[in-house]
Amino acid sequence: MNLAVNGTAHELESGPLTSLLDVLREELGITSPKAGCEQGGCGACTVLVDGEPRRSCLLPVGAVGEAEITTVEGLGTPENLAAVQQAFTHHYAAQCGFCTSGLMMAAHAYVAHGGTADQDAIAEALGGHVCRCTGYVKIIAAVAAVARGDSFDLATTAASPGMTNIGGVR
Amino acid sequence: MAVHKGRGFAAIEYPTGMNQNGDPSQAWIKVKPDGRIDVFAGTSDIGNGSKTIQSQIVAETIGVPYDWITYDNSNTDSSPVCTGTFASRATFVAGKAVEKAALKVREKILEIAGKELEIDPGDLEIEDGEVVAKGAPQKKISVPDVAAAATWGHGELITGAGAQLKPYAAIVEPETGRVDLPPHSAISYAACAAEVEVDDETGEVRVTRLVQCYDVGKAINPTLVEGQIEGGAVQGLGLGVLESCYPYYPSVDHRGGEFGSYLAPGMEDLPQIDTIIIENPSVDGPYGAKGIGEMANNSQPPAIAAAVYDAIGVWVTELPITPERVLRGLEAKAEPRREGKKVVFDEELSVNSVSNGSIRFEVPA
Amino acid sequence: MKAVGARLPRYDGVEHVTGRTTFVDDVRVPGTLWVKALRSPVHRADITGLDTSAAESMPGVHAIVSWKDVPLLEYGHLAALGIPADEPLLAKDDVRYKGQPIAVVAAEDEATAQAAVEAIKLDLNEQPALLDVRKAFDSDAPVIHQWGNWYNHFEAEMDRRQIRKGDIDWAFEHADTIVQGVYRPAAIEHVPLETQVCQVVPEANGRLTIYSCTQALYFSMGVVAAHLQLPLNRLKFVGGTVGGGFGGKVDTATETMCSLLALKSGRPVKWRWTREEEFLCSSTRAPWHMEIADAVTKDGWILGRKMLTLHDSGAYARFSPYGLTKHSFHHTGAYTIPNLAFDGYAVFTNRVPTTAMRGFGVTSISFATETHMSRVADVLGLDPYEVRLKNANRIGDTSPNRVVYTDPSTVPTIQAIAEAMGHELPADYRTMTRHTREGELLPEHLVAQVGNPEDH
Amino acid sequence: MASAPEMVFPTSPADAAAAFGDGSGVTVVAGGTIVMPEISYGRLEPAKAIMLTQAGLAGVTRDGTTVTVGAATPIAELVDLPAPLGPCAANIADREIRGQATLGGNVCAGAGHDAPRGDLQGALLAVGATARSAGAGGERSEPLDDFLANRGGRLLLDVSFEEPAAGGFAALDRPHTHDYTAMAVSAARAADGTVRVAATGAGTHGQRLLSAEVKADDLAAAGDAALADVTPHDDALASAWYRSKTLPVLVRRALTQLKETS
Repeated sequence: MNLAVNGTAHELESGPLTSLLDVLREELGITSPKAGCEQGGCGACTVLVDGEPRRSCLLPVGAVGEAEITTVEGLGTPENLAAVQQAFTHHYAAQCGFCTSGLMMAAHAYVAHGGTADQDAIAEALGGHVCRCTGYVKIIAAVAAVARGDSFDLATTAASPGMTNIGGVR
Repeated sequence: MAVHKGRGFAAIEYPTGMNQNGDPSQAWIKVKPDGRIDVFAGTSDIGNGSKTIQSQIVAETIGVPYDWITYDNSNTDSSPVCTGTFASRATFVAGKAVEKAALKVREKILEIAGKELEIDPGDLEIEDGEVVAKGAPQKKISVPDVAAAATWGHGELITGAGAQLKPYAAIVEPETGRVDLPPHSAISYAACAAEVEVDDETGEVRVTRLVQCYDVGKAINPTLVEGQIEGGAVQGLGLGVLESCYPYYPSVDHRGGEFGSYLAPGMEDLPQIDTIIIENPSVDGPYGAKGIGEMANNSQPPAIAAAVYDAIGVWVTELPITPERVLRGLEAKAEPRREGKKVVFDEELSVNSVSNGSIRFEVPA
Repeated sequence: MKAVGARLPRYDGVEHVTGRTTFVDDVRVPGTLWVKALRSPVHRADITGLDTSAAESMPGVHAIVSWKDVPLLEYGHLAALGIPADEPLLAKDDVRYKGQPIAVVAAEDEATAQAAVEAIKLDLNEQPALLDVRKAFDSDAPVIHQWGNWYNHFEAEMDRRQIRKGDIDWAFEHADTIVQGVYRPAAIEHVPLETQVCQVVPEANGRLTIYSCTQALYFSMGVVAAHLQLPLNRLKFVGGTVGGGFGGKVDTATETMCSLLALKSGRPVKWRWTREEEFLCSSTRAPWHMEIADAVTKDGWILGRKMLTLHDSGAYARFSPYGLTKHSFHHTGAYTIPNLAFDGYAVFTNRVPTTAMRGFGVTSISFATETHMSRVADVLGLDPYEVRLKNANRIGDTSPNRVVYTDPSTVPTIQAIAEAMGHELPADYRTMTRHTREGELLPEHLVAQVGNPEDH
Repeated sequence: MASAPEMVFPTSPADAAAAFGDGSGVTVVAGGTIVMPEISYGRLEPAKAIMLTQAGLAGVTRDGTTVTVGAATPIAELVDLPAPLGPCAANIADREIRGQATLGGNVCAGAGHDAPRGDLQGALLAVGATARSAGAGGERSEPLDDFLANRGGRLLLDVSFEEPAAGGFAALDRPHTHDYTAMAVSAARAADGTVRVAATGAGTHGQRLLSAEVKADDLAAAGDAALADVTPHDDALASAWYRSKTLPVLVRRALTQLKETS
């Protein structure tokens, strides 16, 4: 069996009922997708299958066929971050970082498919992803910023909407 | 069908550092020959951002750019003791240890720079990676040059260690709870208003808005403070209306073993969140900071409970405020028992109703 | 440029967004064995037989560890705070919660490890479980713990955490109204996206390298060293990068068992809990049962508070006595109440032991006291902001432990929310400060409790 | 360790049916969303697995007013169908899962781990769908109620139904990650005026609410009557008590939509 990941073809030893997640992490050593639940419930393992976000823990590798797999490793490099990676940095959308890969892949696909900066639309598209750290506010802000086509200053981070500092008082 | 809107309010406090203290953190710092700074601390970064915050504290304290700092918390061979990342202590206690270590490094840099510039170290300051004579800015030497001089010229290692420990506050009178020392480092404060919508036919509660105010002492990194507050708000929402390990507590039946049967909040639950920051500096936190990581999920549940009451006139005092509890409350329309000056709610939940009498909650009238 | 106060990017931000942050599960060590646990299938039982021989002889099984293999079976994680040990690392004579580990297996792969777990012969004599903290004190309740059904090793061997301040009888006598209520927040899961995970590598020099997701490297190292009876220089904890914790990873849930398996097998071992194990077997935030009676005046002063707390600790003590103590210290919330009588019990039940979670010990009391505060205001027909501002703690007031508050911000935080919500406050409430009480804010019943901020 | 399973990749419905045989010892894999966690958790070790990805069983086709949906059609392709099917499909899990999970998996789903599964069953019952399946005795078409009652040993090939004249869908809604729906009610009026009402989450699988159908013109009466048709249960999401309290509400809401869309 063969598998194309981030533009590279791999000959696989794993059987066809092995989850794509297991193949990526354990056989190919591509560790950005995380085994958050292996039940399809959290989205930490989401990768792109021909550009569509899919839970790699739910996908038997035998069902992938000729489709091209994209993981975070295929998005951008530290020197040349993709827009979604820049946005997650500038908007502080990653705290512990464990859900981040899956969310970025879903966000990347959302914007590539013409998704808008509308909060409800983002939540509808990405709503199956669990993040326990951020409360989602800054994730939504990051995705909206990519959808708007913002450019990002990576030397600093953005304030959340609805934030006021009234300094020391009484 | 009717959807009822309600507002509720709560105000809370929370201590920083382990209760009764006695929880040390230590740090040590060394300077490379080109002036770059290596920080070693044992504080786990669980997403809270302690690598970032402690690096900022070191950069500020020594007077060098943030990107000169490397921060290593990766193992117990190189890192000294940190009791851990809990008790809202990673900024407050561990950050203080790092600050103390950085002060020693700063002192050593000034000492070497003083020798190089032939100026009393007390007349020097460090700004943005340069040691400058106070009032004579043309007299200066860069921190990299100081580090090189220390290494190759003076045969010295610029290093510093620091530790923070508040002594253990013993309970000296167990009958009354009296302690011999303050059992906390600083106390942080917060308040929260919640707005909800309650469907009186299904009992579903939707939290539509949370307005919160936190006294953080000093926001060492305002963006990270926001991250704690927003993350906490959504966990508080989970506590308030969604999450339970035992849906039929105290029964252990029907525990959810997967996402989908354990209800963690998702993006579609997100209410509008407005946050107000107050900075009343603490006495002993680094740069006046207080710890607010934990308290960030404490104010929402009572604010939501009050908002539900405001909406439908029912007090739900068992969490989470599930649709079932709302419907049962609407059905019962329970009034408190009034007897003399007593107003007694929730009698059916009390030990006085459930225990066979071995434990009672006696209230003098 | 100033570093403190600046919106600088995360130190590890680029690692996170490039997927290159190395979590424990991302560490790759050749020759690693997989670990699985035999866990109790019931809530409470006596163990009458444990036979691992068939499982040990299965091909691909390299080591099985049960209670016999642990040098120090019971170690109290908070022994330093005077909380004695009560929980065996692996169950010995009995099991007290469903999911309690009894034996752990290291094998060539996950499926073999699971098959070996299923081949362990376990004989149980099931016993009635205690699940309701309110029934733990009853004479007909099953006794489920060696210390009885509640923790009895507080200072002076007291069986409860007790706070007494002022004159509680005076307060209830002089109250216009007494408001009573019961508050019961639920057990919840921490739900870090990274489940409990550990990799242990036995090194050639006799040391163990322990890749850990602990929130507390030195704390967990101390726990492992104690159970294994080894000096700290035999252990190297590698970690510090954790995929979410929220308190649950203060537990040293996997490191000790993996270390024993690595020592016994001589091979690297790895244990990653499934999400199902995380949900069903990992420790939780505790459920609490709290009863409050407040003695109040018709104009909204809280003269006194009587309170009973039953902290559902689960099957073993772990950090629960600590959490209950912290809870008791904060049972007046952000207010000054001069007359107090608090009794709290850390009660054992046959559920998964509870542990620290964000807001440990105080999340419960904040819910109870603040919901109660809203109720008090409602019963009295007063404004909930004004009642709070009136009773708010101020500089110089004293806590339940008689510690003087030096920098409380209750007043400004409440005022800020009132303003943001457009909640109209009377002029004297709008201009109140957190400073030392005087005038109308220092009624007779609060005079005696005022302390000197300079003392602290 | 179990030996590697025999894998079959049929390329036509007939191949799939042949490979399935009488279904004994066969694990059918389409979207994988139900099967894969069981395999990953070691609870299912298939001896023989049939992968339906290339079996020609995916797609929505229309013949006049008759709609046929292949068993391997992703649920995402159903969300634009008229009510109750479209809204029901849109309410399942989240967008990624809907792209992966299939109609066949959903219709054939057994009870979940303490949460209901098979949301589409209710909507399909309401539109009077026919199930075409293969298995022992060959291919057969039957009303979905009959298929659901006796689906062991059958490979669902497709479902077909007449487009309803009007439809309604109402569900209990507590949004959270990875949404299972505690209970939902679908209602549809056929072209000939027949009203069907069905529920999921009120029993072990989707079921018609015949007593409610009889009283469909009287919303309140229909809602209350529905209780006679179900035996609600406790699970991790909701108690039997709560389901009994809210089933009439959902029936009323679904029938209200039916009226409004007529």
